[in-house]
Amino acid sequence: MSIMTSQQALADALAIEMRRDPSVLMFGEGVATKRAELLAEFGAGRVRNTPLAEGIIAGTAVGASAFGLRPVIDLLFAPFMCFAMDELVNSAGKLRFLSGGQFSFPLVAMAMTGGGWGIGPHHNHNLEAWFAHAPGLKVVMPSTPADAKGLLAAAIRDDNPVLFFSDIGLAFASGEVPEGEHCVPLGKAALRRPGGDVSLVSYGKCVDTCLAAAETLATQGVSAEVLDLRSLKPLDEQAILASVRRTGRLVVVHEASRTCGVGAEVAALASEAAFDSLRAPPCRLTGPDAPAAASFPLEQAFAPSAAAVAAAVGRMLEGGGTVADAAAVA
Amino acid sequence: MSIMTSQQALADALAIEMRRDPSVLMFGEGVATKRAELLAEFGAGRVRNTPLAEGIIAGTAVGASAFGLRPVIDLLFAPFMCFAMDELVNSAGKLRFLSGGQFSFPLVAMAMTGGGWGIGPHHNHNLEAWFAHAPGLKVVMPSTPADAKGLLAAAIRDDNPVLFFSDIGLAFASGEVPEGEHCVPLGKAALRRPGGDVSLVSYGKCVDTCLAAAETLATQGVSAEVLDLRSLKPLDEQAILASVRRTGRLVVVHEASRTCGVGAEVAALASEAAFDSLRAPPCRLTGPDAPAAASFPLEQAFAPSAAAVAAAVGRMLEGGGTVADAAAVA
Amino acid sequence: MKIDTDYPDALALHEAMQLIRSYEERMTAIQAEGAAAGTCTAVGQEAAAVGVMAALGRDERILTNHRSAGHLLARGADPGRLMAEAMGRATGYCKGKSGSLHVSAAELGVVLTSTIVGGELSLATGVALAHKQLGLPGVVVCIFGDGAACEGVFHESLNLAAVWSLPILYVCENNQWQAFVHRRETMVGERVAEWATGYRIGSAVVDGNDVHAVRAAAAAALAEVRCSGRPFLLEAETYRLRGHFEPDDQAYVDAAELAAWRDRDPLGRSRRALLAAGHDARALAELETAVERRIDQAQAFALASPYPELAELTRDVFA
Amino acid sequence: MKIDTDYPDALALHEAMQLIRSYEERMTAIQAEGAAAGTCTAVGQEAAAVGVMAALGRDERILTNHRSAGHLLARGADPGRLMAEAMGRATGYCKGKSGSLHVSAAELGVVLTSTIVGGELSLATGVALAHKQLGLPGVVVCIFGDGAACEGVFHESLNLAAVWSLPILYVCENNQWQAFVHRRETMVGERVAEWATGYRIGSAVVDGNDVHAVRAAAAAALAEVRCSGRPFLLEAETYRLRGHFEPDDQAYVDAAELAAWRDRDPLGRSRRALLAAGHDARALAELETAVERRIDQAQAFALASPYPELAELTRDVFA
Ligand SMILES: Cc1ncc(C[n+]2csc(CCOP(=O)(O)OP(=O)(O)O)c2C)c(N)n1
Ligand SMILES: Cc1ncc(C[n+]2csc(CCOP(=O)(O)OP(=O)(O)O)c2C)c(N)n1
Ligand SMILES: [Mg+2]
Ligand SMILES: [Mg+2]
Repeated sequence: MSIMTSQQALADALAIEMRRDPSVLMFGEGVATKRAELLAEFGAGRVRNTPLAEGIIAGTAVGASAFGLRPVIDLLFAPFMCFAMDELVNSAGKLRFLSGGQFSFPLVAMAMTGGGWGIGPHHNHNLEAWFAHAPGLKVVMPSTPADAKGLLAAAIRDDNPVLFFSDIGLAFASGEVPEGEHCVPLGKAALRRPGGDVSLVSYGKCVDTCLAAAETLATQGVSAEVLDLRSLKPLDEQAILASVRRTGRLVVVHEASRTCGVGAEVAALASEAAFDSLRAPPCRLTGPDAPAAASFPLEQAFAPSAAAVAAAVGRMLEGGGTVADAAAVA
Repeated sequence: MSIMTSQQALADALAIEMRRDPSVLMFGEGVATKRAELLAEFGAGRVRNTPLAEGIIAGTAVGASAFGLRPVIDLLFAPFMCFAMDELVNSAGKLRFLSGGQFSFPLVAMAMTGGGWGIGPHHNHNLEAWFAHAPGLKVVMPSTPADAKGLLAAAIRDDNPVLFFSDIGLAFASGEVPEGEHCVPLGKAALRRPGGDVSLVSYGKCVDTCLAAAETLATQGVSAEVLDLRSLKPLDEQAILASVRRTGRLVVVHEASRTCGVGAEVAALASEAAFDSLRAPPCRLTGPDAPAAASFPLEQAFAPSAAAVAAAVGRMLEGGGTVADAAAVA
Repeated sequence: MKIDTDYPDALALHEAMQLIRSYEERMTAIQAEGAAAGTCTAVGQEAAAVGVMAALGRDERILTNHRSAGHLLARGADPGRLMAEAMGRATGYCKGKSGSLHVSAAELGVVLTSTIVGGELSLATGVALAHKQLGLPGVVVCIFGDGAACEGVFHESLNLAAVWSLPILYVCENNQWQAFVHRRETMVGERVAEWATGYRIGSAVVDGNDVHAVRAAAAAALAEVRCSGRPFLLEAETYRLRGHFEPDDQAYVDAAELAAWRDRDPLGRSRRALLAAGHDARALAELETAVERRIDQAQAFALASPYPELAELTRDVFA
Repeated sequence: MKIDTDYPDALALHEAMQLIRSYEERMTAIQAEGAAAGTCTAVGQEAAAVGVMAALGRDERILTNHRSAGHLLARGADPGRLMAEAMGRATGYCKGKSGSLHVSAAELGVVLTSTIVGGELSLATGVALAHKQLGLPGVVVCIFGDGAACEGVFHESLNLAAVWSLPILYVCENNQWQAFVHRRETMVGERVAEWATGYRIGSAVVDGNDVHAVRAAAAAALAEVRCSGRPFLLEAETYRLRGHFEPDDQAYVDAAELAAWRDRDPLGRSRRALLAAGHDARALAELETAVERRIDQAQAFALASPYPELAELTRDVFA
């Protein structure tokens, strides 16, 4: 184990995987500049700067992945993916099916997402639910440096296109990371804190929010379980359902907008498949259905706070009325 | 009233709104060719063919709408919107907020969606949930020719960007349409059939599926209510909740993929805000999380059938076990 | 499946064009009867398809678009499996999942076909990068239309191919139409090849209705790409004689323009040239009959083929 | 708010450049103290901004990008409100929602600013269409970088503007950098203006560090657009003397190249020219002091301004 930030953990995974498999290469705007150590070790063929053109960066990755390469592309910030939707969704997501299985697309598309930088909604927009909704793509979003490393390694080794989102708010948070090769399987959630009274289901930096809320709740005698999804697709439905069946209460927490977000999927799933276990209505705490302002206090208020999570759980346990309405603003 | 198809109803609305308001104009690939009657009446300035380039078609609409025009653009088929996501999402959806309200974007972006043509997932992919998840956009999808006319007129008059999806499967279905000016307010669902035992909530061509299922169920003594959402954003939450509170049972039906679809939103909403009324777990019947094959029988099997809806309701009323699992395949 | 690269003489080229013509006319008839979904034909563009394919070697990888039956057949595709695909049958090249619009056939080197216009342009750079990086033989041939050249990804693709020196032969089939819009409504210049200059990419324009001219130009262009390792753009000037997508009454098409291009129909020209070169009219008629018989067999094969089973709905989504 | 279009003499142009320089250096200091989010400066590019703005009339509508403080200030923006915006304060041009990267100010005709690179190119055609269709006065000026020219939407925008004859003056500030990538890694040619030819769009290249040359070239280009009603592309060759986004150590920048361009710093050149023309060094120093005082006041205003209230989280989303 060593202590590193998520940024460092990602760099570690990239170096290890590129060493391990010569078909792995990485490109994107500024990749060769910003990852000088990879360039030095693996050369200009495998670590490339590109023109500023997300569409062809993604398209090139799709084409290359079908013929023996395993590209990792950096699309920088999630909203820039809007220029690469055709390549990611219509090509990477559909061409395997459309060709009757003739081709596979082992590629990883990385992007940063979420608040923390104060530079507004053209850089900060959580789009992960789009890719979970589209067929043929896997989607991950780690909450710890160890998972950043392990999920990126697993994503690179996976034979499918994987969208890899890094929460900006976690870029410089550090944690223990296993040395050497380290994979975290795609599709497996992590139980971050066991508890019996309520399941706090989350991903990305909101996992920390839930852990903080759980601390607060513990002081109030409430035992909150915190489940970190890590993979948004495939979604670890069994882990979600097992937790909800255990606690009987569900709060889903994320920064992304509410409507048709991952929280909607989790809440729908739980109410469909763990209905009889639910002792209270499920509750979503999410960012508002609004762009994320640059202004610092607005950005801070966008994602649900630990206090809001704890308060929602409090209301839920009191059992009074509909939790969702009260929580909808957060 | 006169009888017309949805296609004709849309043409009717376009002509009436263009007559009414000289700032309305329409452009897109083949628009001037395919809408020769509009071209003849309103001239080449207001009815325009464009180069084959969805990004600039949408971007041009965004820019024009901020300065006195009310553009209607035809992006043809929903998957082609993948080339216009930046313009629709980052510009149309965010620039009002980002500018602190300095600009508004009264534009309509039309696209066909869904199965019925047998030409595969590069033409057939239901993406409406993406736009419901993104901020600042309205989303509508009519199920009748009258609503096609009325919602298009309302969308054109609305001061916000509206995504207007037409279900391919309904293009040639005809129905009664009010003559002259006709608006259907955005954000209002329509109760297509009242009933007391279960709420079938749907939109687009799946409304017909639900109506057919309701017929079948009626013969079995089950009274199904059919709610047609029409607007996916704003979503008529009151109508959904009122219906679920009345019947105590919810089945959401759509062709779009399951994960993070509109059905997830509706099911989550109902379980959050009408939990105490629910007498059975809510249930989603949706298209699979897969691209839509061209092959006719596969395309037919993609969207939920009336038989599947009736069967899901049957199981729900029997109360046996988890409905969702059994229904997940449909 | 054998890849067709061997077109020994003018008669072989003519036969290949005839096969495409017969295949597409049959498909429109089948479509008209309701036995297949709508489809895009390239009637009138056979010389461009056959001329290019006849210039390629076995190792070339080809990306094409929605109007691709000609490319596939000229590359050696089995008309039966192609028709089966167009009819959504399990015996088709893509198990019936693709239908007529996105047929890929890895065994023929016809790969990653997209019916998103411009898709081929966004994918070709990646295939070429793999060729270059892994030292694979063959160059990448990317066939696209004048309409695709208006999509932004055209600019991105050519620019990246130039900057990274990727071995791509871009082939623009400029058939003057982009669905229901004439090319002159979508660009100021007359030729897509003008745009290549900005990327310092070599280009050539060829009479796309003359199969020999296309073959020669494609061979020269291919040699250029092989030798320089850099992209090249070949533009074939041709015309879409039928509508965009069957059925299509072509009411929007200028009758005089259509008539002028009908006179330049590549099959008519090829036939006249063969007769002038001393070929026997009866032999040509027999060739046509033989081709029709192959198409009959193809149709019979396709019609006798089963539809995919419903489990295919969710198969092949993930590896 | 008064739109600045009146730059009577060389001193006025110099002062405008000085204002931008002082503003941006102050912003980097504020950022370094942690009192503002990261920001993009255009230090070294002041002549391009001032030269273009000095050529425009009151009715022009301007679209710009993330590196826009210079354009806004030269157009007459209040440094206080601009700084307030960059610090996310309610008194900023966009109520603090935009921050430094997407500031629009309708009252100045600086509209629809996008920090999606290429956003300005995709929106400009629409603004110009409205101008044309509704007979609004003024032409549309679209300022973008060499990086934006690599996005596909550049191709789509110029092509549509050419086909529809839209009154757009495209101004490419070619500052040799695209974030952390040098321009020469992203295109084969030396100049973005080469690409205009393919659309039959007129173009000119100007020394972007010479404010008088830029003003003259922009005035000529504008006259051309006004008179022809068609687009024109003006490329200003310049250099980004600071990093991409503060803070940035520029470790990746070639020292010799940077030094060479520092010698061509537009402010230095302007100062030398003024002195050579007989202006007094002390008067210039006083001008600089006066500008610094304006920036002090701006900073004080911004710091004293409140943050937006939390209700702004969901305000302005829908009309
Ligand atoms: C992105 C996208 N936009 C629009 C279409 C609809 N469409 C299919 S073919 C076509 C015309 C394409 O023109 P061109 O590239 O010249 O090829 P051609 O059909 O002439 O062979 C159009 C508009 C599409 N399939 N994809
Ligand atoms: C679509 C998109 N991709 C990437 C970025 C990140 N980014 C911001 S500025 C910039 C460089 C832009 O270069 P250029 O257009 O030359 O403008 P300059 O910054 O040099 O003024 C990049 C890559 C972005 N904001 N938008
Ligand atoms: Mg064409
Ligand atoms: Mg630049």
